[in-house]
Amino acid sequence: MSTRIGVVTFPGTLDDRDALRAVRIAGAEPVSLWHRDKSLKQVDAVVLPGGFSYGDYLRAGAISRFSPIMELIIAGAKEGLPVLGICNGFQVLTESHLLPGAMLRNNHLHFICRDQKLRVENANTAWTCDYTAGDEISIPLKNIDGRYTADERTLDQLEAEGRVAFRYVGMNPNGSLRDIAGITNEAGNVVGLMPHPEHAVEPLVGTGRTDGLGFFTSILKRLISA
Amino acid sequence: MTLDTVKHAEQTPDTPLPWAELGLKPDEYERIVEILGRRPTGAELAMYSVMWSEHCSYKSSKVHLKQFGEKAPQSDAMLVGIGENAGVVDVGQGYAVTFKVESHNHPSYVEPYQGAATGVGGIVRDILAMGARPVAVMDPLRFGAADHPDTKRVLPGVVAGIGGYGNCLGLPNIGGEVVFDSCYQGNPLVNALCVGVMKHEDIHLAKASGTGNKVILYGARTGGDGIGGVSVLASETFEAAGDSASGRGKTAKRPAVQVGDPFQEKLLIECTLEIFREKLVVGIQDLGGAGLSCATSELASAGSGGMRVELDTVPLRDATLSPEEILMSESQERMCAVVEPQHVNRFMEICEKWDVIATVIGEVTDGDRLEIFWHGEQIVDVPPRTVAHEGPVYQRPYARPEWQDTLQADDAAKLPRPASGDELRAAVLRLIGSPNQASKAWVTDQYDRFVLGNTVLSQPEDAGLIRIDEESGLGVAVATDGNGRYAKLDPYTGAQLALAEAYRNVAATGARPLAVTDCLNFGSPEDPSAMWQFAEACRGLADGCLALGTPVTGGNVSFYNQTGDVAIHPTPVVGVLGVIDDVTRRTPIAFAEEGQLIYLLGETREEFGGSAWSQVEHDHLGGLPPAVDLEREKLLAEILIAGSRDGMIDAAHDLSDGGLVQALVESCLKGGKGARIVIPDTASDSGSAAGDPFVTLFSESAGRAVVAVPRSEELRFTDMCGARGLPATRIGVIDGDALAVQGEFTIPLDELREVFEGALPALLG
Amino acid sequence: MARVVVDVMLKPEILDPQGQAVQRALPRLGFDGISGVRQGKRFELEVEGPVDEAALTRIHTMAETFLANTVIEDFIVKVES
Amino acid sequence: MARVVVDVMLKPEILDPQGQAVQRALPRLGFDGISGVRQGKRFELEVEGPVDEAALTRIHTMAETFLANTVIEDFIVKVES
Ligand SMILES: Nc1ncnc2c1ncn2[C@@H]1O[C@H](COP(=O)(O)OP(=O)(O)O)[C@@H](O)[C@H]1O
Ligand SMILES: [Mg+2]
Repeated sequence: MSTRIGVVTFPGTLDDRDALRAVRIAGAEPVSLWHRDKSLKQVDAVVLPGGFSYGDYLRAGAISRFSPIMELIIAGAKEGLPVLGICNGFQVLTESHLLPGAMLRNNHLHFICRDQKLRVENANTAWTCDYTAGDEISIPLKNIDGRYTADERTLDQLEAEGRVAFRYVGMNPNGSLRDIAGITNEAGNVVGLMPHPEHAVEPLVGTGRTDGLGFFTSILKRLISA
Repeated sequence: MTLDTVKHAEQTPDTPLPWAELGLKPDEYERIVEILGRRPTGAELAMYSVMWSEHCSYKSSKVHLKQFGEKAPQSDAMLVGIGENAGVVDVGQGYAVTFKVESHNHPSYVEPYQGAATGVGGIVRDILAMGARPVAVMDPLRFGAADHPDTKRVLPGVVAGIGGYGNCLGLPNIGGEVVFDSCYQGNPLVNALCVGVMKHEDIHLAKASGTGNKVILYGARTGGDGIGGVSVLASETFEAAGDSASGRGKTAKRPAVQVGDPFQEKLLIECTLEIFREKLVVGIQDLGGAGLSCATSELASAGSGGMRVELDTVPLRDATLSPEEILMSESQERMCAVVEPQHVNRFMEICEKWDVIATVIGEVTDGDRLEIFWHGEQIVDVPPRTVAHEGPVYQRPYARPEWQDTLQADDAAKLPRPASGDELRAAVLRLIGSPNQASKAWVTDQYDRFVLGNTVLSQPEDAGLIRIDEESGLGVAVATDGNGRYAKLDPYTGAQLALAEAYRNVAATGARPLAVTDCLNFGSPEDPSAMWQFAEACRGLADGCLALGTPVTGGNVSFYNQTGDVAIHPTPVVGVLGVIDDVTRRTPIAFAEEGQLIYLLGETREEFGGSAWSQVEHDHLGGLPPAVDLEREKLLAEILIAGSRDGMIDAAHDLSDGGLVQALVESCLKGGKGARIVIPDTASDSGSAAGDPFVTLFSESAGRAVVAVPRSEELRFTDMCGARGLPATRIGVIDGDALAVQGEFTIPLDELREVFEGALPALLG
Repeated sequence: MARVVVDVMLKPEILDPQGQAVQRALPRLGFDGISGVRQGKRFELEVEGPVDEAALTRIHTMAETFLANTVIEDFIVKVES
Repeated sequence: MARVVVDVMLKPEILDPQGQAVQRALPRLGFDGISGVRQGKRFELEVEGPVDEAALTRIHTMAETFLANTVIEDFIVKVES
């Protein structure tokens, strides 16, 4: 049986098609999930893609976090279901408290779209195991609410437990504390990051690099070996 | 307040109406009375006044725009021409592409963020209404002087608005323009372009047919947006009918500012596309300027029957709105569809799925009238064509301004030029560090260019290029260009230069230009000088399109871009769409491979009228713009396309404002590689400028491009150019980490980058 | 040091997509009985020196020309006790 | 109908670039004497029925779980007279 990876569409989600395509290119079976769904359709993992769910009104991710499918995903994640939150998806994960901290307006107050360099700090998570710790990758970044914040104790704890999964390299594009671009939960099944691996899976489009493909091959590898 | 019904109007023929306040001329009002055989009701007056406005009726421009149809080149690609929401072009493999550029200039000056945001929203709905999925946007912009305090208010707001709306919709922004000139100080230009893709069989048109079919309004609730003027109808006049002297103050003045809700628009797009997929609509129209007045009258006018609308069923955001105001409201994010009765339920289900409010507000009738009711009483009874398609047409007087000769006589050739290598070097740095020539990344980094995952080329490339079929690699390229300085010197040539540049930009990516859209930004049509500029620009564009074989498929006119008597430079903005069969063949601008040869294609003449150099170094505008040779443009395009298809060129960059040196700097910086350049000296190869480094580097002769040719392809490439008769001059090689012009100067890439990329951030913070 | 608050709200007739989105979400979250939501901005200003008539006039001008966009927004100035 | 206001402000220890941007701009615009600016959100809720203890408790819960993100924000609930 092929590996089924679900991609959730909330009202206002934008990068769902790209995430589905990335899943397909990596060799898994993409499955569309709708925010009102009351079942996860037997997927083996879930991607919460980027975009502006509910227009990012109130706070990014704040409204979608309460959708029916999130109840299933929150429960699933606690039992080990692999979940990747990209950009808006990361914001949904922090709003759901599946990941600690919060995302604030960029320190320069502008939307920023650029090719961003990151370092993979933790290559043991479900979504990074096809990388090697210390790998530097370049993938698109595009957001206006991308400044990762948490209190000092939480940050220290994240560092101590190796849960900072990605750090910005060269330039911190938004004032994220400790250059944090992405984090993981304790178990390593839930990962969130602001930049967009799904936009970097084909040599021709986007930035012309395929550095993001590893996220999707990682989960495939993890699920197949499990 | 008594409701001004049709019956009431018949009974009270002498009631004075505020037609003048609504912008109607006495003879226009007379015509309305004549059409109706009685005085109009307030609601009818509201509809006529807004639909007969310049913006909706094109009453001053129509006689000139006609040429786009009359002189249209024979083209098999055109599926839908001018007159619909947007033109549609066949791009092969069963795909059709629709694209259009529109202005939102005045609203963006009043409220930059919302004005620009709703400009994007409006053009996206136009594209959607054709049946297409919107796939990309572009934004040609013009602002006042870069260092003027008001520019710091307008520009960041406009850019944030375009980004805020477009990013939230999930449409990649793949290009545009940012131009500064003090002539735009009080009249910034915010033009927005959208591209959409569909299959041929999915094309939809705005018409209401089939007696008994339902008219459904869906999307946002209707509020008091953008109806400033018409509130007079709701307030003084009828309040005080027969007693106009009482002048009793009334309801709060309605906001003339429209506020956009991109989230609502995103839902509207997805919802509408799902409705199209299930083939549930007979006709569809977006609501833009003139709101329901426009949508209902245009749908009815283009269809076969009449239409009956129950206006009180329209969902409102503000319950106090009068029927006149509801008809005029320009609330955003609304669409109007004509649906067969058996499909209404499914239509509603899809709307519910997307949280979109939808309401049946009327139906198609077998008559030929547009009839509108308010709580059962008839307030509108008009022949829809007279509202929508048979508005007034003016032959405005026009005359070549007397200052035109003086301006053209003020030749840029006399301006002092850099004489030494050091002076040239300094001039290059000032040029690329000037606001118009510097990197626009400060702007474009605020736009999402990756979303949808099909962006092959975007800023700072010559044209945006989008893949439309993942399997076959079919793609389309779009570029927009316009140079108000050229057009001021000669509007006929200026319009052709805009066309030629956009055409060239598309070809430079390897795509074959197919069709044109345009946004004509001018001063007051009541000023014969501005009207002359407009007439000349239209004639130039129509002639140019005929010569290039690229029909105009649609566009937009924006008049009254002037403050007092002072108009902006005439600014025709031209968008060209091209097709590429395989996007892997696209040509980027970057010089990426050391050792590749740099060729200059075309001829360089001494042409500095309206040039960037004359502006930056001398703040001068005079003389004639560069000459246009459209046959040469076609030849250049064929070479660029063939070079890309057959793998003979690895980079190409068109030459336009700033000339050769500007293009070289951009290609070097994009690829991160330097270039060693030798100024050509054989006259036959490179035109009259041979041997003169200043002219070679800074002249703005049209019909040129630089390309990077792999050594292995050199012979094949030069043979092709030779056989086709296109001058191709080898001017250097990609090499090192500096731009070096032999015998003149060397500028390290780092220094170029700092100046080129630092300029706008320094100005805008 | 005294604190002056400037509340900036969209004018009532202007569409407030944010407030609307919040309002629509409430019933889904199980909160009923809220018939309208408007979302605006709140600025807290720390003022040096006395908050007298003159200072308030200045803050009013500041709100009018800078903190609020009076094309679409209303504002009020309040001294916090 | 009664109005209840929820003010949401970033916690004091959280960097507020919007407030800072305002503060930095003030001297340039000729406004002196403002030593600190924080920017937050103001929600105006129209409440159906009486605004009693029970209603306020519900609104408090709503603010805590939804209108504010208490990881980064503080809030207060006020009844407008
Ligand atoms: N407002 C804008 N929005 C998006 N892209 C822009 C904008 N302004 C400029 N660009 C992009 O930046 C690049 C350089 O612009 P410009 O120098 O005007 O190009 P050209 O001279 O080739 O027309 C192009 O790719 C153009 O599409
Ligand atoms: Mg170009």
